[in-house]
Amino acid sequence: MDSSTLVSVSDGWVRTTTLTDTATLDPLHDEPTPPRFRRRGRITMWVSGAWLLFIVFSAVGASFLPYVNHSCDQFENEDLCTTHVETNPLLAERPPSWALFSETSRPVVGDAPERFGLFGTDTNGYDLFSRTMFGARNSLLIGALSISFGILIGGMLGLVAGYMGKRVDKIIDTIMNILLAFPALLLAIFIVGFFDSSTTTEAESRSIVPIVIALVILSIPPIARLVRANTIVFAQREFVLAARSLGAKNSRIIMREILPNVMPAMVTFAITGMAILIVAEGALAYLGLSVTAPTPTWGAMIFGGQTKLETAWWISIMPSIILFVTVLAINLLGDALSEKFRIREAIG
Amino acid sequence: MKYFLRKLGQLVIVVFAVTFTVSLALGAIPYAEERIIAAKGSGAINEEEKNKLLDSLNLREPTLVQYGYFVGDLVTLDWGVTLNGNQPISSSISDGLKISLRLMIYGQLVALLLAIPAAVFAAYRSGGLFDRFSTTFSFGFISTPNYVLATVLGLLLTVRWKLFPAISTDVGFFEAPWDHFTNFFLPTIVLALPLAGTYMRLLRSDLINTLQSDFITTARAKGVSTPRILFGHALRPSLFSLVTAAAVNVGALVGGSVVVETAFNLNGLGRRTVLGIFASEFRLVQITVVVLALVYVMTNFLVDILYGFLDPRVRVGRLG
Amino acid sequence: MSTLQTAFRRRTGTLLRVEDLVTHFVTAGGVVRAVDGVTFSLDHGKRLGVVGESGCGKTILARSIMGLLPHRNVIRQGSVLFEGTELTTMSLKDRQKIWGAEMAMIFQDPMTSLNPVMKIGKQLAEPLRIHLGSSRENARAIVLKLLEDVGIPEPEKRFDQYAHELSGGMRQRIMIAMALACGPSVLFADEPTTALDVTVQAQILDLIEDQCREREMALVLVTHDLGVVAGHTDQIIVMYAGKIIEVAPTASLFSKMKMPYTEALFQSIPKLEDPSHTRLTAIGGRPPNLILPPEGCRFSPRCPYATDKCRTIEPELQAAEPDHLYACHHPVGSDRWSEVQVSLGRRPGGH
Amino acid sequence: MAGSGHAHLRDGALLSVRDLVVEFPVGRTGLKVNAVSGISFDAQKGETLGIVGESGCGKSTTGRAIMQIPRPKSGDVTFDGQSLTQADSETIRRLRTNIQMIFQDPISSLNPRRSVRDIVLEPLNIWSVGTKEERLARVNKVLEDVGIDPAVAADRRPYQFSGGQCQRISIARALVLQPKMIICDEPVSALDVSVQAQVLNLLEDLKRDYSLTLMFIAHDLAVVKNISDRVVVMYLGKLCEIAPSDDLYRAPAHHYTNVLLSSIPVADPTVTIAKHRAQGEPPSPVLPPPGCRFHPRCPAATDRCRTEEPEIREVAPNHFLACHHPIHGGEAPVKVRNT
Repeated sequence: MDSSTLVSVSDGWVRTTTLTDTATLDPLHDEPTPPRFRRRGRITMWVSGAWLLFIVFSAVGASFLPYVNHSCDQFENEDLCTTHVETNPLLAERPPSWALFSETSRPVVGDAPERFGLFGTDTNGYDLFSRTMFGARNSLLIGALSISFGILIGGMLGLVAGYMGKRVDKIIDTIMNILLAFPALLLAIFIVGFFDSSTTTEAESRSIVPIVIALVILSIPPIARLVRANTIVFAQREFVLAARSLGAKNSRIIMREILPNVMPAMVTFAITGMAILIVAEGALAYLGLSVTAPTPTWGAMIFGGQTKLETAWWISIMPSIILFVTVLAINLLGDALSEKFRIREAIG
Repeated sequence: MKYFLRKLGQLVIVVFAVTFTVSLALGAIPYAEERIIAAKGSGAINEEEKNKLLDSLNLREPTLVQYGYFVGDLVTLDWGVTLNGNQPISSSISDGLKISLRLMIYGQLVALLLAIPAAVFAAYRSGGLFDRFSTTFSFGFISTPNYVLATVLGLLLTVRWKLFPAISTDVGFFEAPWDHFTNFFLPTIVLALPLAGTYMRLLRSDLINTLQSDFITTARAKGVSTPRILFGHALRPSLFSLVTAAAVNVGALVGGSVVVETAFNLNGLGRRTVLGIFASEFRLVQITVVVLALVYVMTNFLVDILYGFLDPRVRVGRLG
Repeated sequence: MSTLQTAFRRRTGTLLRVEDLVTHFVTAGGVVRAVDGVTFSLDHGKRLGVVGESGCGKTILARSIMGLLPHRNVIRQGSVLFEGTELTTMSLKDRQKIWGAEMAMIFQDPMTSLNPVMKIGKQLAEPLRIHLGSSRENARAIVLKLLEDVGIPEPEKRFDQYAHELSGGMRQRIMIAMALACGPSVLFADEPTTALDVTVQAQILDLIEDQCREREMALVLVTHDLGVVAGHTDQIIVMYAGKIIEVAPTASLFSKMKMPYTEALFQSIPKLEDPSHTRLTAIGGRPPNLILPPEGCRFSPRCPYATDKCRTIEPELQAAEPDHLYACHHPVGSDRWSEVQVSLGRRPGGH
Repeated sequence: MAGSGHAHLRDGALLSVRDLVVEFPVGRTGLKVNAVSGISFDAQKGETLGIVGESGCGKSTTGRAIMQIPRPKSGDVTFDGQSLTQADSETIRRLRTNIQMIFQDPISSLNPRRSVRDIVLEPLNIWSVGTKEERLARVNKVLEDVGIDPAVAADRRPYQFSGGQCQRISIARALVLQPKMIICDEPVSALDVSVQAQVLNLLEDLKRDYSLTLMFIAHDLAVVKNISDRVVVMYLGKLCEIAPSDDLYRAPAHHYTNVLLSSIPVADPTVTIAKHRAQGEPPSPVLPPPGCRFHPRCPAATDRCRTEEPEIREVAPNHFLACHHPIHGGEAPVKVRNT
């Protein structure tokens, strides 16, 4: 065959660039994205990634990382040593050491410092920084577990509904509609309350299981819908038809032809979904319905400090900031990834 | 018309499924009877009263009969009274709904008023200074959980600067406009900002797509001015996702403003339900959930009709 | 330039003069040289065809002349004189006064070129209301007349319909009516029939031709189809990789084509006169990347007659006849051309 | 013209389609698209059968219905002596490998997330053909045959190729199971003319080398004529005319064929074609006209055409037609050289 076709494959073809006449045109503004914008996107991506790495690392290693689990060397008085487990009434409600504008609301006793640590201390004298990192453990774990199961179940439902269509699609869609009709947070509250084995109000140590189940159920309908919509788009592409004419079975087509194409949307959604679920867990905790002692989650910490806003603002505000920054980082990362996939899609 | 009937059919199925699940949920709750009796004040009532109470809940009937009674009570508005305090459940729900609806409407309005102009301008100059500025802010808003926002605003505006009352009370607009404003301002903002962020991003990306379509080039080639292209030609076909999101949020807001209601001590429907769950007021919770589901389903039904107005193609069922 | 005045103006002489027009796009992959120095002129009432394969810059040329390009990441140089007025430096506000009134454009896909959520009548009336300040009733009357002119049955009924309720041909007729509304002096038709069926294509081309004649309107017909330009233009521009490589009156282009590319394009089309299974003469390779166009003649990598000279020195446009220009070192009929023809076993001369 | 009847069917054909009917529901409106309404045709071994018609005439649907994607509403498809319409789904899965398809959109035909090698290897993996080495060797051979250098291209993804090259890769995928027949559904209409010629030439070469039978579906009459031995003209789900391609173009007997031929713009300004224009546009296949489906647009329609559906009959040797009032002594649309 003509060799020039092959030559042009190998020599310097920057991506596709069979510039169709209309491809580069778009009337009121410009796309493809200008280089400057994309570089900026990459920086946010790295910064967000680094922050998340730091949080995950601290959360996982909270019990032995020196900067989380303070060694007691810095204090002459052993009593002043605070870790996540020990209460220290001497250190109760101390503002962060940098907060020189904020006065301590409790009298200073003995050689206890007036201000303490990066984040200050809470009512029990726990170091808030340590608490926040221990809290990250539960918050992140709940978020990650819930979104994983959500993606697994919702993704499967969406793939099947989108590919099979017709009656299967109708049934799944109706179930999702019914799930959506229940007010989300109330549904979660109900489920958590339902699994609460204690008969009345005494909240004993509640495990993360009911919370994860509630959040999974919340996350299924949107994931299923997203995956379904994407599946329909790809199921109509001719390579699926080609696969069928080659004798591929439905399961093979779903797994090999459609799933890899739906994956980017799923990954992006999983990331932003995790942010939403971490926030939702916080809301549950805020209402007193999440994991209880010994280690709290971010939501519980924020709620716990609520009554102290006037005297010790940091108890609520410091974990709020960490939660905000983490959620922001997750969202930015998700957006950067979807942008990346979108560009690749446009090329493909 | 067919489209209308089909949507109506879906509505009926969903309402049936919701009421059915809700009516049965009571039977599935562990120790439901004990909890109810405890809530009523266990020691204070005798066996006879207990039995009467439990009989009135139809817990011992077969499933379908239970459902029948439940629907019957729902339809005849025979909702009973709360276990604690003997307030009629209907008045408790309508009081709560009044507050929640107010919050929802204010929140949605503020969110849309912020989001639409910002999205249009950002899409028009996408990649420009305003776009980047507003995108950054919308990400900030989206990433702020409402309990965090409530805490921070509460600290600054009510605790530090005392601009607003720390605890909101439900004051009617016509009774005391200024108090009404100060009481609802913070809760509205806390609800609206994260919504506005979401709406802005949705509308912006849809608008960017619309602005790339051929019919916009056609409009330009006709000599249509830029504002007219943006608002006259591009906005309406770009509203789909926004309308969908707003509809989903109606449901989420009426019941899901629990957090905001808790933070500002507003006795809305969401807060009443949460307190109801804690207090084992199962009847109240059941009926509230049905009412909320109805609100959600109805708004979605209306939005489906609105789609037909937004895009005439939906009416023939090409997109629906 | 009031449109009413133009309606009575004598339409002769040069309407449009494009000089050394350059349109580049700055993309993430590099600068795309979509239009790279194009010069031509168009007289009042004449019909010009612009032909080339996809990606040759023909659509962008048309939009660049009108000024209908994105305002960022575009490099546009050169000059476009329309009735003696420079368009490239004109403000957006002033251009909007010309768009639709003096220059109109129709597009390839009538399915997507009409606003899906706006009634046909309103879309058609828009240019009248903007440019002529017509009242609602007045505009409606003109629109109904226009719909009749472009051969749409039951105009009253169409007025309140939406685009999706009409067939493809009907929509393209609507687009044409919309373009004609204010009586422009030039119509840019960008692949107006590519998305249509062949029987409908014939109807639409007839319609465009009739309307141009009736309204003494100039036409720029952009297409990839040599057949379409052959029957419907006075003059043809052949574009390749952002450049004009041949310009000639329609008749002489087909009878005396000079460019090997034009020749190859012509020969690669299957023809109805030829018996079944006639071997087609394909052009090897594919159109060049406009970010890194080949050195010398841009067609040289695919040209059977190319020599080292072609690969290094870019040929200038030269005149075969006063109105027939081409840009080639070894045009059809040259010694090199005959030599290669013989070696390929074809009979030199004629097609 | 709504051509019914079997006068044109031949014995011993490789593919035989009888009374094929395909219908789709229109959304949930209860209406249906009469995409294909009882057509019959056949293809002999080694033949190239062209199917031509405007959009919505059911030509692509016919191709897919032969593959049983989706299964037709009624009618018989027999391939190589075996009925596809009566086979169970597992048998169809196996039989499908004898007939392969290539599609219009070269980009959409290839999974963007797989490499070229993977794409062409997939059919062999599905059917576990040979050892891994044998499969790879076969993939390389087929890629070479369609003009793609496996060493350079096999690890790349579809977006790195132009439309013409993607179409070659699609052809390679269709060929790798060594089918007896390939259904080409508008394989060149998305390509530029220069590339279109390359692909048409390639198909001719491969047909010879792989002893294939081709079914070539397209809307471009000149392209169909160039590649086909026998051409079927379809209109609104029915057959109009079937004839050897040179005969059909020399002497069209059906008014629709005549209109089609005279509508093609000819790349020669000195030629004027007598303007046989159809009135209006093809009606919707949801509510096809009664009688001959072309009658509302036909210049020669009579009352008979409005009520009675014409049967397929032979008007000249091997030239079949469904029309009450054929063009007598059929002539090609008059082309006049001006000078």
